[in-house]
This record gives sequence, structure tokens and C-alpha cells, in this order.
Amino acid sequence: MSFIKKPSVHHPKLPKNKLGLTRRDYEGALSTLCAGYGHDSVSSAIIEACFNLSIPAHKLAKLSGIGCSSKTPTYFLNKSHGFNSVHGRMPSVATGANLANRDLYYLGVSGDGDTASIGLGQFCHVIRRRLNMLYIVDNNGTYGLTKGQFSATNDKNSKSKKGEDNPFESIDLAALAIQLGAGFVARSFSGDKDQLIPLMTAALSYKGFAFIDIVSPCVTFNNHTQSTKSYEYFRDHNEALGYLDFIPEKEEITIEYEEGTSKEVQIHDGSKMILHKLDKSHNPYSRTNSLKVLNETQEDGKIVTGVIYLDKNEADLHDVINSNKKPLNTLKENDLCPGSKGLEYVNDNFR
Amino acid sequence: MSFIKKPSVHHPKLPKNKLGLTRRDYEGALSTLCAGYGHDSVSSAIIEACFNLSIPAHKLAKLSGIGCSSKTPTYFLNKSHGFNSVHGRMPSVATGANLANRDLYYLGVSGDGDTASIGLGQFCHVIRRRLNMLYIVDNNGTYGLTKGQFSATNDKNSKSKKGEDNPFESIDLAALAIQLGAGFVARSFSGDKDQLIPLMTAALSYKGFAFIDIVSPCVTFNNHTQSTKSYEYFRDHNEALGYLDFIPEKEEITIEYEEGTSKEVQIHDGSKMILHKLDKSHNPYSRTNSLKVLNETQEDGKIVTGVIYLDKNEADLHDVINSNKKPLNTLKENDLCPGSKGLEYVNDNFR
Amino acid sequence: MTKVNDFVVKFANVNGSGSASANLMFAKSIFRMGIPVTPKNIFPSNIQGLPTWFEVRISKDGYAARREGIDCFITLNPQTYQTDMKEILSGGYLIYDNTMPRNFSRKDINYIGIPMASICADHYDDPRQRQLFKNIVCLGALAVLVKIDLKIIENLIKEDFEKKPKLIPPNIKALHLGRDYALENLDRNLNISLKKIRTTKKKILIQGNEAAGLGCVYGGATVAGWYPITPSTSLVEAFQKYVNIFRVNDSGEVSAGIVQAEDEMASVGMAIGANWNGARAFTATSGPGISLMSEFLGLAYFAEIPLVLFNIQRGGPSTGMPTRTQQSDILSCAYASHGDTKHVLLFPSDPKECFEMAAQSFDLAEILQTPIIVMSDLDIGMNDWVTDPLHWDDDNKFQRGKVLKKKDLDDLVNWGRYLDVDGDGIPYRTLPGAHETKGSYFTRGTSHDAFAGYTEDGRINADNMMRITKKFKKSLKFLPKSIRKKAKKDTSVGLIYFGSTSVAVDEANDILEDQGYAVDLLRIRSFPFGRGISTFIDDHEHVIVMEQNRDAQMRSLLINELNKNGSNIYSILNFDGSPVTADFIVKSFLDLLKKNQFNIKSLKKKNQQRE
Amino acid sequence: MTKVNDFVVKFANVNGSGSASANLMFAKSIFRMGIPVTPKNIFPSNIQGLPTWFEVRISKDGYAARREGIDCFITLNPQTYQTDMKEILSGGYLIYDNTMPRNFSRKDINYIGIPMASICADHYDDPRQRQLFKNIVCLGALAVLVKIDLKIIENLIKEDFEKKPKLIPPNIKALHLGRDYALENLDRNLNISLKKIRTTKKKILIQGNEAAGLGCVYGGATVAGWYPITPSTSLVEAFQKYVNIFRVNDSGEVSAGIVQAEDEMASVGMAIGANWNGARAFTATSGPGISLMSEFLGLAYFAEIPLVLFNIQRGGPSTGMPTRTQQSDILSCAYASHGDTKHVLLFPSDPKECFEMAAQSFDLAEILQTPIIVMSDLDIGMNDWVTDPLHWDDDNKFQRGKVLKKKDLDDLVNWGRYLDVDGDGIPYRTLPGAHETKGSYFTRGTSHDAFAGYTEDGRINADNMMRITKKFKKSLKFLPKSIRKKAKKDTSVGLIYFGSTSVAVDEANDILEDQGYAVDLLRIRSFPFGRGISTFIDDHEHVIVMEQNRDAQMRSLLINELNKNGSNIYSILNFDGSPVTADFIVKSFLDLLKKNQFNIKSLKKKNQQRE
Ligand SMILES: Cc1ncc(C[n+]2csc(CCOP(=O)(O)OP(=O)(O)O)c2C)c(N)n1
Ligand SMILES: Cc1ncc(C[n+]2csc(CCOP(=O)(O)OP(=O)(O)O)c2C)c(N)n1
Ligand code: SF4
Ligand code: SF4
Ligand SMILES: [Mg+2]
Ligand SMILES: [Mg+2]
Repeated sequence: MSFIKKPSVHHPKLPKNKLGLTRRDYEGALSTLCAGYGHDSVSSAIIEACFNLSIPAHKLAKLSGIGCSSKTPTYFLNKSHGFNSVHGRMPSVATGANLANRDLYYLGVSGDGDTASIGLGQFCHVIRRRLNMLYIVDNNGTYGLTKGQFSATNDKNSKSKKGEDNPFESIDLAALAIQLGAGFVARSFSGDKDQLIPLMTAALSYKGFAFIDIVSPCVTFNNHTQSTKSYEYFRDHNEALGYLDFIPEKEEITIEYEEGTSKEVQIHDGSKMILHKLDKSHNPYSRTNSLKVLNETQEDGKIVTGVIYLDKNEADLHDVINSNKKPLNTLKENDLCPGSKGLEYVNDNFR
Repeated sequence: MSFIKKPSVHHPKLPKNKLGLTRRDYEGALSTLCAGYGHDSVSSAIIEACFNLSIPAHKLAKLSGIGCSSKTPTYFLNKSHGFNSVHGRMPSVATGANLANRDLYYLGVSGDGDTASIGLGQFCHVIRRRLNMLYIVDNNGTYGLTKGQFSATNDKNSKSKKGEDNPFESIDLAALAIQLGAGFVARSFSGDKDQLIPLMTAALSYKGFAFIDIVSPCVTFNNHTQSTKSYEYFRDHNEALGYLDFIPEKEEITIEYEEGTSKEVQIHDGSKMILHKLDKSHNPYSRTNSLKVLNETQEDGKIVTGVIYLDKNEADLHDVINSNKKPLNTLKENDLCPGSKGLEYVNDNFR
Repeated sequence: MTKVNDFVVKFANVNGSGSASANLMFAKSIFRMGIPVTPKNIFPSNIQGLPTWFEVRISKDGYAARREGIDCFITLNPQTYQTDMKEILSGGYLIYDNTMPRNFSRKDINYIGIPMASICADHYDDPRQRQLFKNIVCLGALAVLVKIDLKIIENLIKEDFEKKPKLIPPNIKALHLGRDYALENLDRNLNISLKKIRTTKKKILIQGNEAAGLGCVYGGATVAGWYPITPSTSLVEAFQKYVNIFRVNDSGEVSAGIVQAEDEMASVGMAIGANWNGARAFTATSGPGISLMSEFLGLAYFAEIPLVLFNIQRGGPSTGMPTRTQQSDILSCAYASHGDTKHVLLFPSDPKECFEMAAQSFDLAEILQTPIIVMSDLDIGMNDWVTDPLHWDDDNKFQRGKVLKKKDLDDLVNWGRYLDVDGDGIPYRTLPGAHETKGSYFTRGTSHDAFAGYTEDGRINADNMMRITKKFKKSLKFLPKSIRKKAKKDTSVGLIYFGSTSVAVDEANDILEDQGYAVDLLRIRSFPFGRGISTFIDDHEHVIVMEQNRDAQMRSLLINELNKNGSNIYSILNFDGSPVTADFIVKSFLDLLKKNQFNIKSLKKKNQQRE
Repeated sequence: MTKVNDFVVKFANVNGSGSASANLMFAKSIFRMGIPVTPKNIFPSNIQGLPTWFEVRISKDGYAARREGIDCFITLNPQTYQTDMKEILSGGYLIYDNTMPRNFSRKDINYIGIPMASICADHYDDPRQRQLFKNIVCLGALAVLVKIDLKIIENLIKEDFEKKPKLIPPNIKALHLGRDYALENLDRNLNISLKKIRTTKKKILIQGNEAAGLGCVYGGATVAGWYPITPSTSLVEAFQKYVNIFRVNDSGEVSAGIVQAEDEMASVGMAIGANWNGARAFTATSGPGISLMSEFLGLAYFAEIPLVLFNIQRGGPSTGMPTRTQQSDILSCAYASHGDTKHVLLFPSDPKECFEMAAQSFDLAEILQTPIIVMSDLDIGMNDWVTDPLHWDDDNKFQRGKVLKKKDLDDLVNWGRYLDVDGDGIPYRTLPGAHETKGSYFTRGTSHDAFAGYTEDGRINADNMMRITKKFKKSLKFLPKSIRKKAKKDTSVGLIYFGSTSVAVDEANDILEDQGYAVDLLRIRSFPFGRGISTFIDDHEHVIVMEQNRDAQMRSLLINELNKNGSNIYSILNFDGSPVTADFIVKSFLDLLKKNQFNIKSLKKKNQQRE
């Protein structure tokens, strides 16, 4: 368990945004996730972005599926309505919510199991529909809440907590999103606040479907091949028992690196990944190019971060179906019900 | 209704394959699909390919979901077991069947509604698992059996039978298949026997997941914008009624064209599409290149046909899970049940 | 003796051959002659080339159920005429296209040949037109034979093709060709005939799905997520149609969001998301969709989100008989989803009630904060029924239930999303965006306390579950009551029914009454069951439940939920996919009587007379 | 007075802190002392940092249900100790880590402080080791206090870490640290204590999912499609484990195909596909998965494909209480899927029966050609139970049902997949690849005739549906029979129960008997219900059904399916997610007695004595 610290009295000198709110007004409840799990940074980035954009918290709805990641909306934006739906089906709930009220911000948080397995169909179709929302995946390559099975985004040939190889092709959600017509597609690392905050800010401002794939290693179930000495004892302990009994507290991994550079990150279990931050030389406006960059860096064993694809033509589902500019949930009886007069017309048609 | 003609007596002079069987031995029941629908050619191509490969019909299992296209397995290979499962879930049934008996051929036939909407999740995941099967989609851009709604493969901005625009991004199943790791990915046109037969033959011989996206215009519900004079009257008739009442019999569209050339095909409703047949200059062995070709030709308004991607490393789910070379469904009691002896060991472990 | 305004005509065709519109015109023209008519469209689960039938019952007395025994069978499908023929009543008519010779075996019926194909061949060049107009030629001849006012049909043609006027003359020409052939060549002294009356003068002829789709517009639905499936598709199409008529503003913007989803889970998810966010939203489906929606139904039940779901039932289980009718999802809807769940069901019995219940369901969903499942079926949904005109009381106001607005929240101190403040088990909800600082909460399918907080304390969760039970019980006062019809004399036998079987039960009851049997009737209109139903069962020594499924699902639900003794609750079951007939009910009733030796005190007239 | 071998110890911890293995060692060491023990692991639906409890009932008489009232509570979680404390019996013990001061309010209990943290701080450097070994230190001290043979724990440590021997010394060191502290500092005269007996000598201590997974190996399952969900995951993991032990050939190939699917629809689809193709296949899931599988269940039912499905029930509805136990999917499983469907259910009551029924279910599925749903729950599935050792009769042969082989087909003339040849409603099936020219057919979820051909003839379909009903009725002879236990004297009261409540019922019955009440017992082991159950209900004036759900689902099913009068069938319901206790049953029984004024003829000893 970890939490974003929250002193009980408001500090009068805290900086305020245009709405006169402080960051504190965007906070959430105590987290019940594992200490050291990157979601704290992700949550802070969300808080920061909303604060920066002066989004009134009650004008944002946060939705999620089921999983550790899907619990995170409890840990930010206390004053927003939240909806922890069913496993993998957040996109359809978000679609309905958005249809009902086009004037709110919609923020969906999901996991890689939630999105890439049971929810893959809904994920692909919400993209196609250009729903105006920001969809975040806390991508940890595993099923955290059900204790460490492989997810479909797990790298081929990486090992699970039981030391088995993952034999299957990994699903690249960012590539999928681009392929299926998402308007804004980015990738980042949970501990990279410097990158996350501007990404979130841009994505929340985007009209249409925005997707951020956030690499967020699971501190508990990422027990990869090579490990640093310090953890060995505890992994051995758990391995001997055949189940996870002891989860030592870990520090969250935070990183900083420049655009255009690569950075090797060592994960809690000792394994490593190389992140590469895109810079201005990347042209994010061509689908073909963006897909190419994704595929090629992947072949190089690197993970690109940054805005990978951007469709300048912002448009969303409401434009497509040409719905009333007024939120549908505000329409009143006389906007909606044609009354007895309407029935005269109808009845006549059936005579 | 249409059918592959079937005289009641066997002609003694019919050519025979290695098994001593004639094409007739690979036929199926009378079709109950619309006259002129391209499935006849697809069925004939399947028959031809199985005949050529001398596949014993009973060693092939044909599986499908729900839809017009999913009915077609009834119309070929009478001597094969068939399984018309539930809407969109054929891939999982095929996976189970294949796990049970690795020694059969598995042929799945699906529709674009079946595969790209309700079944999209299963489609993506069966690809990841490299199931050894040939998966065919009769891609007509519409929901035939439920009378003409848009499917997710329908081109953006094309019109439905009611004249509405399709507002959503179209899903390119071939691109998706390549992206997710299919081993053999091809596209063809239902009426192009010359191309279909070798494609089917190669795909059936491929070990791993093979996919053929077959553009098969629906003769009944493809009522696109521009129409040829001859059909106008009947469309008007149906349009006036607000529902489809009269479906005149149509001729199946068959085409022939050379590798490396493009061909404009006029669909029953008068609309046109341009097919482009890949030739030897295409390198199908690189994922990135194949995706690029797909995306670029699409931007040109063309549909590429032929083998788009081929992974020379043939491997399937059984290799991955290292299952017994003997089909699991042939294993006997003493292969499977450890008996009282085994229990002694187990009981001891729980004392 | 001639049957005037009281007979059954049936058409056998091949689907996609243009027969549907011609057949419908036949039915509609009779309706316009003021005569009650009940058409049933029996179509295959395929698009072209398979057998399809169209059955039209004409009943001056207004009996709207199917009736077996065909008076006049127009057999235009060579695949089926040999078996079709068997359905014709002795002395009845078989009308066929005698362009090609045919073999008929029955001697007790009359054959009327009309050379439809050759007439068309003579007058049209295009082979497709030849095919299409056969149906109209046939209609013209038939009109002469059974004495339909041809003007009415001509008007129908003009109306149908109003927007494509060039189609009018050729159709009328075909109609006249048929008429002329009949006038010149056929014996017109049939023992069936039509005569104008005024019975249907004020009525309308409408399909249930059309009415339900319209009801959604009246009920204020603004969001629909849906996935195509027979026989529910036309409900959403109707909603779309009326939205386009009634809900487009001057800028061309539409006051509704209708999305064809990728599957049924997504459609119900959308409807739930929209309702959660304060729009009235629904979805419509049939059998397989119900199964797929059941996970989400449990969420809506437990998180207490309003939802309207139309189940246009078809033949199950599995893909089953997609184009046939059944009432076989009673249990799977009442108890949909794992865990302890129960859902409110409404049972419309005709298109008019589809309209009314559709509109009402949105009030109920918001008042009760739970899914409302409207249990229609293919028979009501996709067949045309004669009903009273639809009616709307302009004083009706949407009842949006307990939703806290900004100013309510301003004043509120200790709000809890799942607190039972009023003692009716119904808590107060808030909508996203309502208030800057108050009323936000986390909606979840996991166990929660009265303040919507996650809890693993099983007792708190159990309390919450008990409150939901209470809400369910209290829902009775909002639901449509059952309708009881007393027999003319006292009786120990009661018959319970619901939905599309109602018309057959009414007719069967008349027949039984004529034969001297007295039966009290009760029509169920909603679940949970009210006290009226319980009393009805208690009041009768023998209770029969009529339903269209194999497993007597409604009977089960009654016994279960009302704690009744099943030993005197009998079933009449029809589950072959065809709407039940009055004759079947009468026969089954008499069989039950014989087999179970009902204590027929005051049941049979004769007995009473003896007393 | 000292309670010897008869008390309850409970641990309160934080999950992920290493307590689970130490606590389990505590329970297991008692088991090895020959004393019946029942541990219950009460864990949160989260990974680290939330409260978790471990309850251990020690009962020389072998009572294996939970018992409320804690004799000794080891409260190591500062978040919960204030409420935990309330559960301690007067005169009981609270053991805590007194490294930091704590406030205790109760005066009627004993406090035992052990400075676990400071002991660890003194002996270990790594903060994580300090944390981890607190649990072992505690165990060492506790062992001294309740008199566990320390050798046994040492052996357990050695076994646990057999493959990581370097972990053994530090663990043993911690154990000794605790022991030494207790010996030196604590008053060891507790009123609870353990003494070696031989009651569990031949027994085993095992979890239901472990046993069921093994049962699948014994039942010959070769294919499993599954999707992770608590509390079913460990069943498939056990299957995997035993496959790796028993089914790997010399080339390293595995005789099983286990695939983690993308969701529950895919998992059940895989199991269906494999069964269709002649492999024995299963899937395992819990609540939400059941809802998602219901469409496919209808297909398997209607197309008559064997299938084994384990439902390890948890708290519903919706996501509900994922780590708590319930028996609340009875109706949703019995009637899973739209349309007329009914499924065969098995109700194991302990891990041994999980093993047996798992193995048997594959025979049943193939004999009956239908889904078999094994209704276990979290309590059986994920807790360790003392049972008799597992037993296998080597004469057992797989019963594969009516499958036609090549040579059968050679001789066959008029085979129809759905023909009822033998009059038992069970048709003959064929497998793909069996024969070059004969026996192929099209499996479908659409309406079909006896030859598997598609038909839209509703009567043919109805006939087929009736045959399935017949098959379902005939299935009785293959299913495990209910078990009846007569009271020592005649009585008018019968108690029906099933599954994990059995141990609590047995105990409650002993208590009631002691108090002079006679109750006949009947344990249901399968659905459809056999005649034995029906007779039992008829034989008793008052019948009580004990179950762990809100809506009395089993009672409903009984009334429904056996056509019983519900007015004398009562319920005892426990649905707070904790396994029911005998005390709760006794109390509820006496309440029922009072409220309903059971005709207590021959029920209470006193009455009888008066006669
Ligand atoms: C229908 C259904 N199936 C299975 C589960 C069990 N379940 C809970 S969370 C989860 C996976 C979570 O993985 P992911 O989405 O990656 O989230 P993480 O915990 O890794 O953040 C599963 C399978 C469920 N709740 N519902
Ligand atoms: C669960 C479920 N939902 C909906 C349907 C209705 N349905 C039958 S076929 C079909 C779509 C078929 O489209 P496609 O797969 O493209 O096949 P086509 O008819 O175009 O060949 C639908 C929605 C169904 N059978 N099952
Ligand atoms: S188990 Fe993994 S994913 Fe779940 S909260 Fe812990 S670190 Fe995060
Ligand atoms: S409706 Fe379209 S897809 Fe269906 S059979 Fe006819 S032509 Fe083919
Ligand atoms: Mg994850
Ligand atoms: Mg299609």
C-alpha cells in the first residue's frame, strides 16, 4: 500500500490554477496498490495535467475495467464521478457515457489484461468510433490482480513468475491504435514525470480518441530471468513456497532523459528495458511512418516513447453522428417527446 | 438459392487424385445462399485445393461462426465434419479442436461481421497463438444475414442499403493479421478462381496460422451510390417499401487478370473497386514492408491481392506448448491416468 | 354456406421473390375494408430462395390469434406445395400458377389455376419484372375472388410508391391483369368472401417493434447501443426512423445517439454508461444477446444503474430458430447473471402495449434504478397487429426518480449513494458534472457500503443486498398490474397467461364458454408478481399457465416467487415456434381436464344445471 | 479448565508480509500432531498492504466448520486490531507485537506481548528479512505457548525449502528465537493447549482446487482452456502441475494442451471444440465467467457436446466479493443460457469429493453428451481441508459414452446424430476423422432434425427438444445419489444441504441432537434431483434448506423441479461471504422452530418422553 501524501490542513500558499484550485483539489483516496508501483506517478501526472488545464474535476468522468490498474481512478480526482465497470468493457461504458453528455472529459484507465485480452474487441472498436476520450493503459505485461499470469502485451520469450517462457506474439497496443484510426497515440514510462505530464495535458486537450500506453512494471510479479542480488532471497522464498507470500516494499522507479536519447531502465526484478524518447525529427502525422518507426525500434529491442502518431483532423463520434450540440442528458421532455400531436401523424400512417 | 451442379451418377472418366478420389467426392450440399453470391467460387476453390492436395475429406474439419458466409461450409466437403458454432467464436472452437487432434486440417470460414466485430478479440488471439489452420473471411463489407447493416470492414464513407454513410474507420483484417503475427496472409477476390485455387492450396499446406481475406461482394445488400440502369427499378421497388422484398437473381462476377496488373471490377450494385494483383517483385517476407504495401495501395484507392505476407518459420501452437506428437484425443487410459500408484505419491505430499 | 369475413388465407412463396409486399397489401386492404385481419409472416433465416409463408386470418369477430386449417392457400412455391396442400380445409381452395402443369392428389378441395407466369411473360420483357409482377397479378385475381375493393389496393400501391411514382403504373397494370383474368376466366362463387364493415375503422395495423421503437422516442430515450439480431433489429430501426422524424433540429442535429455496437456486450455497456450519465438509454436484442449481456446485467443490478432492455424473444436455445417465436427466456431474464440477482420484467401483449410499456420502462428504470427488461417476442414484434390507435396523455411527465440536482446537493450533508433514506430501499443518485464539490462517488460492481465505498465486510455487503431485495419488493406499486377477467359464473379453474398468447387465450375462452366451461383469466403484465396474482392462484383449485416454451418457465417463476404449491398448477405449452392457436389451447385444456379430473364443481354448465 | 485440542486461533496480518506460509505451517504442524484442524484463509482482493486473516479451528472431534469466538488472536495488523479484539472469547488471549506500545480496552482477556520486531531487528540486518521473519519468530513463540512439537515445524521448514536449502537455517533460527523468547519470558499456563493424538494419522490436508485439478488428470482430461479468475485459477494451476508430474514423456512432450485464453468465452469455446473433437476437456471459472460462458453453454446443451465446467463460486453478484465464498450461482448454472436449457450440476462437499467428482464428471459429460458443471466454492477450493486420503480404483475404466468408431460405422446404415436409438434419449456421436465416408455431420446451434440437418420445421425441433428432456431425466441413473442420514429417532423435520456447508450442518446436527432435537439430514450431490430427494421432502412435514445465498436458490430449484409445495420448505441462509458456522445453523433452526411453530411431534426429546 502506498499513497500520495496528504496533510490534513490545506496550505494557504499552494499555487492555484485559473479556477482558483490547488493540486490538492485534484487528489484522490489512499492507494491500496503495492508500494513502488508506478501508478503513483501516473496518478500525479493526471492530477498535474488536470490542474494545469484547469479542468473542473466534476467535469471529468473517470472510467475503468477490472484489475490493479483499473483501481487507480480511486486514487486521483476525488471530486470526479468514477465508474469501475466490468473486466475489459470500460470502452463501451465510456461510449455510452460520452453519448449522454458530450461536454465532460472522459478518462479511461485500463490494464493490459483488461485491454489486450478480454477487452481487445471493445478497445479496437472504441478507437474506430473516434470516441472523444483519453484512454490510458497501465501496461505491466502481466495480470497483476490475479497474481502474475502473462498478458498479451508481454514480450515473447520473457519469463513469468514461475519461470515459464511466454510463447506467444506480443500485442503492441500503440501500433494497433494507429492501425485502427486513433487520433493521438503516445507511449511513455510510468516513472517519467517530465514526459508524462505534457503527454497527458496534450491528450486531454485532444478532441477525438487519444491513447497513451504507459509502460508500468509490476513490482510484484515481474520476476524476470536475471535478478539483482538484493531480491534473490525473497524470490527464493516465494518460489520455494510455490506462491507469493512476501512482497517487500520497493521504491518506485523514476527516470529522466532527454528527447532523442535512449535510456536503459532496470526493473525491480533486475531485468532491463531500453526506452527511446522521440524528438522533433519524428514525423507523427503519417500513419505509415509512425507504424514503421514502431516496428523498427521494436526490432532493435527498443521501446519508443513520446507522441508516436497525431491526426491533425480532430473529430469525434458526435461529429460523425451529428448529434445535438447540447448534451443529450440535458434535453427536456418537450425536446424529446412528440406528444399526442405526434401520435396523430403516426396513427394515420398505420391505417 | 444456387448450387454447384451435381448430376446424380458419377462419371467414370472424372479425373482422380492420389487418393483415387474425384472432385465430386469433395462436394457439399445444395447452397441456400443468394444466386450470384461469390461463395460458389470460393467453395469450388476449396474443393479444388483439397482435391489437388489429395486431402482425405474426413481429415479436415470445417468450422464457422454465424452469418451467410458461415453457412458455406455446408456447401463443400460433405465428408468432413462441420461445426457451425456461435457468432464470432469460431476461433476458440477451432483452437480446442486443434488441441484435441493436431493431425487434422482445420478450415475456418467466417464473415466480416463475425470476424471484425463480435469476433475481433478471438480473431486477434487465435493469430497470436499461431493456430495451425486456414482462416477465410468472406468479406462483403456488410451483415448479409441480418439484412445489410454496415460491418467494420466497410469502407469509410461508403453507403448502406438505406443510403446512409458509413462514418467509421474500416478495419483491414489482413493488416491486423500481419501486425499480430499471422504466418501466411493473403487477399483475393471471390470471382478470381485462378488466384484463389493456388492461394488456398498454399494456405492449406502452411503450418501455422494462414489467413485469406476474400473480397466477396454481397449481391443483395451492396446497394452503393451509383448504380447501373438495369438494377434501378428493383432497387427503387425495395427502397419505396423500406425493406428488401425482391432480390433478382444475379450472375456471379468472375474475373481474370495478370499478376502485377490492376483490374477494375464492377459490383452488382454498379459500384466499382480496383484490385491490384501482387507479382514477384513484392517481398512478402518482411512484416514492415507488407504493412507498408497494404497501407500505400489503400491510400491509392486500390485493393492488393495475392500473398501479402509470409513467415518462413512455420510453427504452430503445438510446437509452442510442446504437446505430445500423438493426437491428444487418441491417448488411452494408461497414457492419461496415473492410477492408484500415482495417488500414493500425491497423498504423501499432503500429510 | 359462404364464410363472410371469417376465414384464413395463406400464401406460400420463395423469399426474395417480391411476394412480401404483395401479401401485405392483401392483408392491409382487408383491414381498410374495416375487417379485422391478422397476418403472420413466416420467413426463413436466410435471404433468398427458401420457403416463406404468409398467413392471413380474417375474423369479423376480431379474433387475432392464428387459426389452423386454411380456407384458401395460394401455393406459389413448387418446393412446398405438396405439404402445403395438406393444411387446406376440406372444401377449401388451392390457388396456383398453372403456367406449368402440376400434380394434385386431394379430391376434397378446389383448384384454381391462374397462369401468372404466362400473363407476365406476355406483358413484360425483363425477366425480373416478370418474376416480380406475378405477385401483383395474383393479388389482382385474388381480390376478385374474395371480393376486395380494388380501389383500396390501388390506393395502397399509390401510397407505397409515393416517392417513386414511376413504379405506380406498372404495378397497377399488373393488378388489373390479374383482375381481368379472374373476371374473364374464373368461377367467382367461392365459399369465402369479404364484405366491408366498420370494425377496424378507428384502429391501426402496426408491428410491435415499430410501436416499441416509437415508445422509446416518447419515453425520452436519447441513447441506443445495439447489435443486429433477428427479430429485434426492426425495433432500433423504428427508433432511428422516429428520431429522424421528430428529433432533428433546424441545424440538422439529431437529439439522439444511436450506435451500432460491435456486439451485445458493447451495446448493453453503452446503454449502461449513458444511463449512468443521466441519459435515458436502451438496447434491444434476442436470445443469444441476452446470454451475452448477462454479465453486464448483474453489474447494472448491483450498482443500481437504470437500464431498459428489449428482449424480442425467438426460438431457443442457442442460435435455435431465429425466425420463429417463443417465450422461452423467462427464467434467463428474471434471474440473469451469476450471484443473487432478480430483474424487473414487463410483458406486453400487443403492439399497443409495446408502445406504452416501452415509454413507461424508462420511468421505471429511473425510479427503481435497475434494469427493466421488456419481454416481447417475434410474433408481436415483427407481425402486423390490429390495435386501438396509440394514445399519449400530454400531462404525462417523465418520472426521473431520485436524482439529486446541484441545489439538492448544496444543502445535503451526509449523502450516501446507497443509503436507504426513505425506507423504500431506493437510494438517491447523482450524475457526473452535477456539482463542483459534492455528490461524486465511485460506481462499482464490487461489494460496497452505503457510501459507495469498497468494502470486504461481508455483513455490510449483505445488508446492502437485503436493501436491494426490499427495493425489488417495493417496486410492485410502480409496475403494471395484472389483468383479471372473471368468468360469467363462479369457477374453480383459473388460466394464467401473458404476452403474445393473449389473443389466443381470449378466443379459447370464448370457445370454452360456448361449450359450457367457465374459466377465470389472469394476464400477467410484469414481474415481480403482485398480490393480485397470488390471490388469483389461491382463489382457484386448479390453475393453468399457458406459455410458449418447453419447460413451463413462467409456471416455475410463479411457484418460486409466490411460494405456491405446484401440484395444482398445470401447464399448457406450445413451443414449436408458431404462435399458439385457440384450438390448441381448448384441446389442451380439455385434455388436462380429463387427465387430472379437475374437481369440476361449477365448472361445466351441465353440472350447474343439474344442481 | 484447559481446552485441549479444541479451540480457535486466528491471525490478523497484512497481505504480502510473509504471514501466509508461517500461518499455514502452524495449521499443518497441528495436523501432523494427529489433531483435526481447519484453517481458513481470509484474504483481500488486492496484492499487498490490506488486511488478511487466517483462522485455525482445532477440533479433536473433527468438526471442520468455522467456529466463531476466538480463543487466541494473534493481532499483527495495527489497522484492524481494535475490531479484531472484539472477536476474542472472554478469558481468551490476544498476542501482539509489543515492540511498539498499543492500547487495549478489554479487561476480560489476556494480553501476551512478544517483541517480534525488536527481536528481528537484533538478529537481522536486511529490513525485508526483519519483516519476513517476524512471522516465524511469532510461530516459534506460539508453538511454545500452545505446545506444538517444534520438531514438526522444523521438518515443515525443511520440506518447504527443500529446493532452496540455504533458506532453511535462517528460518529455523527465527523459529528458535521465538521459542527462546517464550520459554524465557512468557507464562506458559494457557487454558488452551495441544496434545498429540492419532485422529488425522491416515488423513491428508488438501485444498479442493488442488484435488479437482488432480481429478482432471485422473479423469483423462487433455485439454483445458481457461482464464484467470479468483478463486478458480489454482484449479488449473494444479492440473498443470500434475500434468507436468504425470504426463511428460521421454521426449519431454506433454500429454495435454493447456491454453490461457483471452477471456471466458474463448476458454469455454476451446473446451467445447476439444470435446467435440474427442478429447476430454474442461474449463474452470467463477461468477463473472459463468455469465460470460452462458451463450456457449446453450450451444453445448443444444448441440449435445460433452463439456466439464468447474464453477468455484465466490461472492456475487457482478464482481462482488471476489475473495469470499458463496453458493449463489445455483440458478444461473442450472438454467444457464437463453431458451429452454437445463444443466447437470455436481456438488462436492470437500476436497476429496472434488477429486472424485472431477474425475467422474468427464465420464458423465461423455455419457450424457452435455455440459456438467461442478459447483465448488472458494471455501472448498482455496482452503485446506482434512480429508481421507484420495482413492483410485484401478479397475475404473473411462466411460466414453456412445461414440461410434470406424468399424461401427462400417456396418451402420441409417445413422442419425440425434436419433434416439436406445430409448434413453442419448444419441450416438461420431468424431472428426473417424471414417472416410461415413458419419460426418454438421454440428450446429440452430434447430436441427435427428440427422443433424438444419430444419425450420418447429415440430421436428420440438421433438428433438423433448428428447433432450428425456435424456436429462434418464441421466439420474448415472449421477451421484444424495446421502440421507436418519436421526436417531423418528422426526418430522428434514434438513437439506450441499457442498461446503456440510461440515457445519453435521456439527449443528450433533448440537441439536444433544439438545434433544431430532433432524433427518439429506445432502444433495447432484442436479437433476433423484427420487430420494423427492421422497425425503415428502417424508417430512417441515423441510429446511441450508444454503449460502440470499435468494434461497437451491430451495427454488427443489420446489420447481420436484413440484413441491413451498409453504413447508424453509430456508437457513448465510450470505455474508464467510463459511457458515454450526452455531449459526443451530440458532437459525431454533428461530425457525419458534416462528413457524413446527409441529414438533417426535422432534424434541422432552415431548417424546412425555408420551
Ligand atoms: C470476467 C472476468 N474475468 C476474470 C476476472 C478476474 N480478473 C480480475 S483483474 C484480471 C486481470 C487484470 O490484468 P490487467 O488488466 O493487466 O490489470 P493489472 O492488475 O495487471 O493492472 C482478471 C483476469 C474478472 N474480474 N472478470
Ligand atoms: C450473439 C449473436 N448476435 C447476433 C446474431 C445475429 N447475426 C447473425 S449473422 C450476423 C452477422 C453476419 O455478418 P457477417 O459475419 O459479415 O456474415 P455475412 O452474412 O455477411 O456473410 C448477425 C449479427 C447472432 N446470431 N448471434
Ligand atoms: S501486483 Fe503489480 S500491478 Fe498490482 S498493484 Fe502490485 S505492483 Fe501494481
Ligand atoms: S445476402 Fe449477401 S452475403 Fe448473404 S447470401 Fe445473399 S449475397 Fe451472400
Ligand atoms: Mg496488467
Ligand atoms: Mg459480411
